[in-house]
Amino acid sequence: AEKPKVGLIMKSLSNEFFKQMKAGADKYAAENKDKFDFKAVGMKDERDFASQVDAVENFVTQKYDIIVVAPADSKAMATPLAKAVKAGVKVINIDVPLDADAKKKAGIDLAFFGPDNKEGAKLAGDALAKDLGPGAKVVILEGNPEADNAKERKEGFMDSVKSGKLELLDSKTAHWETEEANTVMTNFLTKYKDIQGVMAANDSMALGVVKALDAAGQAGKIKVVGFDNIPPVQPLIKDGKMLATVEQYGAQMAVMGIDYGMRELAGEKFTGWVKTDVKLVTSADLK
Amino acid sequence: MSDAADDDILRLEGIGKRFPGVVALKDVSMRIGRGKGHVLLGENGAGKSTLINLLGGVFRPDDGHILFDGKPYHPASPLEAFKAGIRVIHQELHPLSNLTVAENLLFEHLPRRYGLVNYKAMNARAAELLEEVGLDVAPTTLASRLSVAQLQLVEIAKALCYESKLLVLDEPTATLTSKEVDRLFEILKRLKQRGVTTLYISHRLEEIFDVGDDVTVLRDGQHVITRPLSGLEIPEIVELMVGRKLADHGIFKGDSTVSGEALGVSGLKVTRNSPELSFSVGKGEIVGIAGLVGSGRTEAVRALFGADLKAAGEIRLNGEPVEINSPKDAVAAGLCLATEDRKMQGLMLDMSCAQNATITDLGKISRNGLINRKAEDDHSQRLVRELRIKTPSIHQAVRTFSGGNQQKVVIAKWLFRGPKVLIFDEPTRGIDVGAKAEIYELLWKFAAEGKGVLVVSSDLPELMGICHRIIVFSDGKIAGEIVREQFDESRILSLAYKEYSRVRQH
Amino acid sequence: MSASIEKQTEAKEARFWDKLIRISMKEAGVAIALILILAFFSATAPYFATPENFLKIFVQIAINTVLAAGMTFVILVGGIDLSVGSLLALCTVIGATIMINPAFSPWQAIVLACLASMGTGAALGAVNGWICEKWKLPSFIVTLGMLNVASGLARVVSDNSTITGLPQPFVDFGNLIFWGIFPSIFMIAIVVVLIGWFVLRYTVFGRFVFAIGTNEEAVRLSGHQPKRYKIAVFTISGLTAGIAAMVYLLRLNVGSPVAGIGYELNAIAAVIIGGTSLSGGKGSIIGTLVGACILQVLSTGLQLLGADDNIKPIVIGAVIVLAVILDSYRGRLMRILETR
Amino acid sequence: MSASIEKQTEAKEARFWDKLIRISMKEAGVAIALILILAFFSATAPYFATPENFLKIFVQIAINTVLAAGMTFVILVGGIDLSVGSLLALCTVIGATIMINPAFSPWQAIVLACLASMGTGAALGAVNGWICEKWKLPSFIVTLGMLNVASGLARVVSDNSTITGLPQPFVDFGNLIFWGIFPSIFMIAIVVVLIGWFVLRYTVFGRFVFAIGTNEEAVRLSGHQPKRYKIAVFTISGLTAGIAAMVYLLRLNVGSPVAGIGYELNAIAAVIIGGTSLSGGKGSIIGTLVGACILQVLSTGLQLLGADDNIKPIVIGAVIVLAVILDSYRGRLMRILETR
Ligand SMILES: Nc1ncnc2c1ncn2[C@@H]1O[C@H](COP(=O)(O)OP(=O)(O)OP(=O)(O)O)[C@@H](O)[C@H]1O
Ligand SMILES: Nc1ncnc2c1ncn2[C@@H]1O[C@H](COP(=O)(O)OP(=O)(O)OP(=O)(O)O)[C@@H](O)[C@H]1O
Ligand SMILES: [Mg+2]
Ligand SMILES: [Mg+2]
Repeated sequence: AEKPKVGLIMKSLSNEFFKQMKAGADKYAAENKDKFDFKAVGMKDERDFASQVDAVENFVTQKYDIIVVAPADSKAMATPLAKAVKAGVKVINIDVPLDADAKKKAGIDLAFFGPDNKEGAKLAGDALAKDLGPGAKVVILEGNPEADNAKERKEGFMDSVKSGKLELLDSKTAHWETEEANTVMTNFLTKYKDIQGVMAANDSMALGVVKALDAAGQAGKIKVVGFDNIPPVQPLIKDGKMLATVEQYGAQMAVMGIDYGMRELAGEKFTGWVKTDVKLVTSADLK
Repeated sequence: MSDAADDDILRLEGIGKRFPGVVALKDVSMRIGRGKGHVLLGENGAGKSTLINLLGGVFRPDDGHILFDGKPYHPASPLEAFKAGIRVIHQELHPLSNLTVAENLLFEHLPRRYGLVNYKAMNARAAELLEEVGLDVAPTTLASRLSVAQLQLVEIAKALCYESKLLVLDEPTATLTSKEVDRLFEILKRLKQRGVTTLYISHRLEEIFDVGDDVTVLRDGQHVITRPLSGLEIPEIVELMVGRKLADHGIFKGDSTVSGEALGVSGLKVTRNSPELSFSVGKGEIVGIAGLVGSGRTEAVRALFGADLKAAGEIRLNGEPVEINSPKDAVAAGLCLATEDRKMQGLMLDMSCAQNATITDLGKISRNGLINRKAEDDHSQRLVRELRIKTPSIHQAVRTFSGGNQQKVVIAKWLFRGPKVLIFDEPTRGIDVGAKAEIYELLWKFAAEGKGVLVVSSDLPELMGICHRIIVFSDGKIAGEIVREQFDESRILSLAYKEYSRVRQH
Repeated sequence: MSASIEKQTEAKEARFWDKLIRISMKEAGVAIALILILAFFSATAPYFATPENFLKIFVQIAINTVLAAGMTFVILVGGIDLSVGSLLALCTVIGATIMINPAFSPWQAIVLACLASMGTGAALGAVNGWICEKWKLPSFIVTLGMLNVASGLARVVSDNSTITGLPQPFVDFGNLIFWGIFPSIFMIAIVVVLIGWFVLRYTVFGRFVFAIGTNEEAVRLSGHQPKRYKIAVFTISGLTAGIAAMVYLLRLNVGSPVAGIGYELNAIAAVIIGGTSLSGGKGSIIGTLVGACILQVLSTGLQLLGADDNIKPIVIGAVIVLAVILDSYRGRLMRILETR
Repeated sequence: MSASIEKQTEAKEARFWDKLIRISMKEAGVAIALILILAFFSATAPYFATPENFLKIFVQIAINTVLAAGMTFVILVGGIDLSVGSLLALCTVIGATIMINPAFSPWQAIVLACLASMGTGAALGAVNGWICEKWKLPSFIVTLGMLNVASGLARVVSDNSTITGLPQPFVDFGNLIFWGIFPSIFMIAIVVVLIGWFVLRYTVFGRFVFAIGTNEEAVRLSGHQPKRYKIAVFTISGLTAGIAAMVYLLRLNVGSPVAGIGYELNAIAAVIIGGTSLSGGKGSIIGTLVGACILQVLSTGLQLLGADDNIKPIVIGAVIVLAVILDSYRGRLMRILETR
């Protein structure tokens, strides 16, 4: 029989997290060349889920057996993935869970293999709360306001604010971008003279935040937490310019997705949420 | 009172119009008799076109009021002018170049059925109109393929297709040759019989007697006189226009000695299949090119200048062969070309007079790539003075200049460059008598300096007045050459028709 | 005698071919580039030359085609409309919000949503046109303003969330396939293109669009008001954005405030690749359709070929430019054909 | 007698004011809109009218100003350059890659990186111009192609990762502040603008830029080669993209393949708000600077005011349009002043 074909659909490849995911998946595929064929695709703009739908359709056209997908939109991707399922493709949902309602409406019941973004954000938020103590004043930099993981991360941060009795000064989006985060943070610094901590919903924004603090001579004094653990933030954490970030093991997630896909192909069936790890990364971890 | 209203179709009272930096019209009062052919004259910039634009609803007057057909008339748009019964053929052409000739002709009211264009009716009607003005192109030709003169004919045909009470023609004959002019006058006569009043503007003073009953002269935006044409002579009219006596410009002053060849052209082919053209211009010689509309004169000089790619041909300057593949080569070699279409090809309308005049040789007014404003101003000041360009300031945008003054700016820019051979395509198009005389003087001056001058013109009397020699084009070929001693209008015309009649015979 | 008849027929045939070539070149000269691209992928990309694949390309092409059809009008009068992408987003969320409103029956909801979506698009398009004309402003900046405004409105209306749960008849219609290969949304796009083509070619309004793009002043001097037509043209562009929003909902079954990001550039690219001149007055909507096809076929073909994600934009960028380069030779070819 | 002298002085003074108003209106008429916006935020937004805030706005403005300065040249000749954003991205990753190369000493690396970044920008800009001119293609589509190509190249060069760890002297220079209020990168931007202004106003090259934008054919028939100047203009735009990339690195200390997304529209908006005409031939680079200020002041001011994220784009879009509407009245005012 022919080898099964596995397709991995990610969001934007210029997002470090997906870059790591792709690297891990590619490596795994190379090691298992005899077991399956593999192809990974990313989008140009992670908000453009229409092109993710294109990618799903193209994999179906090419008669792929397994599609592992990190949905760009939890609701919108349900219908096209349901079509793929109906076409006989095994669909594995990783990274961001499809919306439960949408799944039900589309008539599919897919398991989800991925991290809990809210929990991860809370890890980072709690670390900040612990470092600063109750009553500390913090700001949040959100991701794209419509993105599911951005919403979850914000919720996680908000939980920490509540449980750690922090005072939230402001929360604004910087659309996951370094330059915009830099601008937004700079303006926060103008507006609020006593910021003690910053929670950034991803590390690209954290980079912009740290630079803004650097320019204001506040780096290290105002504590910053991020998310994703991309390589460029590691030296910042080591230097104490950032307090912590969150690792969500993108590479592992993809490999796991592929594995579970192969198992479904072999006849197994999964449901529910198979949680993958999230871990707080601090300077202690980087030594 | 009611009598007067009956006699006059149009009355202007105290009309004034100002533009930034210029008073175009000041307290102009005049009347136009019903059913008359009325001629409006004036130097370049006298305000004729402005007056007409007020009538046509393009601008609104600042002061005064207008009575048309006994009723107050204040058109806010061209549409209102049409509705009142006034049609205008503007001096500047406004072709819809991506549309067909038929669509251009009938654009004011496209034949339609349920909002759809009735192409059949449109093309049929257009064919009639074209026939009427004697323009031999298919109604479905794209307007972009027509020459300026052909577009002018389209413009005339356009005005004919609707009934009007007052037809205004702003220099309709500037680019036409006698064949088309005769045709136009016939049409005007017919309209007159139908009771249409015409207001006619021209700088070709010989022709106004054929179309006019009355004449009005404007000078510097002010009304000078309105009177019947009969009994007036050209010199008198000229004096009224310019406000002083003018030396007779008809006297040939090309007494320079012609020696050697300034420009030589042999075997010039515009396209691969077009006939070969060979001719030469001597040093100190003015050579005219005559021909009918569309006879290929413009094409030939453009190809010669490198403005369009030529298919073949050798060009010599002062006996030396030169390679010309672009205007840059031509200018570098010492040629210049004042194009037929000054607006689109000659001028940067939104830039100042000074900037236009100096564009041909920025090296002269700059050092190390930096522009020396003072040198620029001095040079252009001098050119404005020499050519008597009428402008409040050399920093005025040439868009606001009258047609004649724009033409002078085109000449100024080539004068600034100082070429060895000058080619002028319709140099006096739209230029008033005074300025014409000045331009002729300039041409003769160039010749006297030993330069070669090549003049393309549709105005045959003009060519006969200024040239040493005339080359006649017919259907893209050189039909013949005539030297000054043998100049004769009918002979030149028969040469110009030569190739066309031969085509007919076949 | 017979020889001369033969010659005549020959000449007629030659003329017929000339004419055919000329017309097809004029209406869709860039089709040559499309054919080359199709041939290339058919030969190299697995699964490319299959009916299922074409069906998918037809689906994928619909939204951009509808947007680009409206954009053709705007570009023909010498304008540009940068707001269509975010108008689409706004219309999807408005349409979807209405459709999921339980107060209406499914059919009521669908009709209302269509009307609201197209109405919103047309109204905001008219606002674009009106502002441009009222103050004589460049459409680039006015529609750039509208881009921001509409995208903000879309976020406000949807409260930043994706709206799902469209009525079943609507979803079913979106899944409909005619004659086994033409999806319903493609049919909508084709109808829009055909109407656009008809309007541009046969109606008085169409003549005005070309005339204004060629020489607005001349139109004014002919006693017309270019203003009205220009406002109408922006309204059309807004209307097609509304229609495209419906197509989007039919295809993806979700309304989203981030739908349509960057679609304006895609639509403009389709129009220009299709041979319409940015300075107005010249072009054809059939060309636009071909342009949209080129863009989508390229992207799908490259993915089927398994091109690297990083390389893809490089190839797409290069091919866009190559297509218009190729198209520039068509102009020369036509000139040669005509001077023969 | 004395009355007449008085009158004369009065007239002179009046003329002086007229002239002053006219010149300032011509060079940067939209400054009125900027002043209104500044006044509004100073009155309403906390901390807006503080030196620190202006210092920050100066930082935030620099990148767009540099890009828009180059864009002004392109738009003045009647073109457009959509590729500047992704050229910036490409140049940041190339520059950053060179800077973190341990084979060079920090200073060597910095110099090399600057040269490479500006060289790459200029070279690809020249390619843009050359393609446009060689085949007479609209710059819109050529630079759209380049947008894709450069963004792909940026991904390939950086292997999709953010590059950090720039040499310390470089980072320090980026943090430098002159006279307590002007950040180094703002100074760079101002120098670029001043050079641009000087070139446009005082050099033969500048004269050609305006002349070509006004009537290219007339320039050609005057014996020049507009082609060369147009290629040069695109090269300048590419060069400023390279400089802007350096400014980006100085400001953020990271090179990224996703830097600069959408910057082209921002730069074009600054140019047009600044009063430069999209059809070429008219405009001023000082206006562009004011345009860039308007855009950034708006965005910062709104944040300080605490505006909602969803409302912000709506206000920004509306104010952009209002600014150009206001500017259109300047034209009328000038005409009135001049007909007096
Ligand atoms: N749109 C305008 N803006 C500014 N000034 C203008 C404008 N139109 C005309 N003028 C000025 O008004 C004056 C009258 O110009 P007009 O065109 O009426 O002259 P004309 O008599 O038709 O001359 P010509 O015989 O050369 O066509 C000129 O000084 C001209 O520069
Ligand atoms: N762009 C064009 N495309 C096709 N044919 C053209 C084009 N321009 C001119 N022609 C045709 O070429 C012929 C020669 O035109 P040209 O302008 O050289 O004539 P001309 O003798 O200068 O007459 P005119 O008095 O009209 O200037 C005309 O029949 C004209 O219709
Ligand atoms: Mg006139
Ligand atoms: Mg001619």
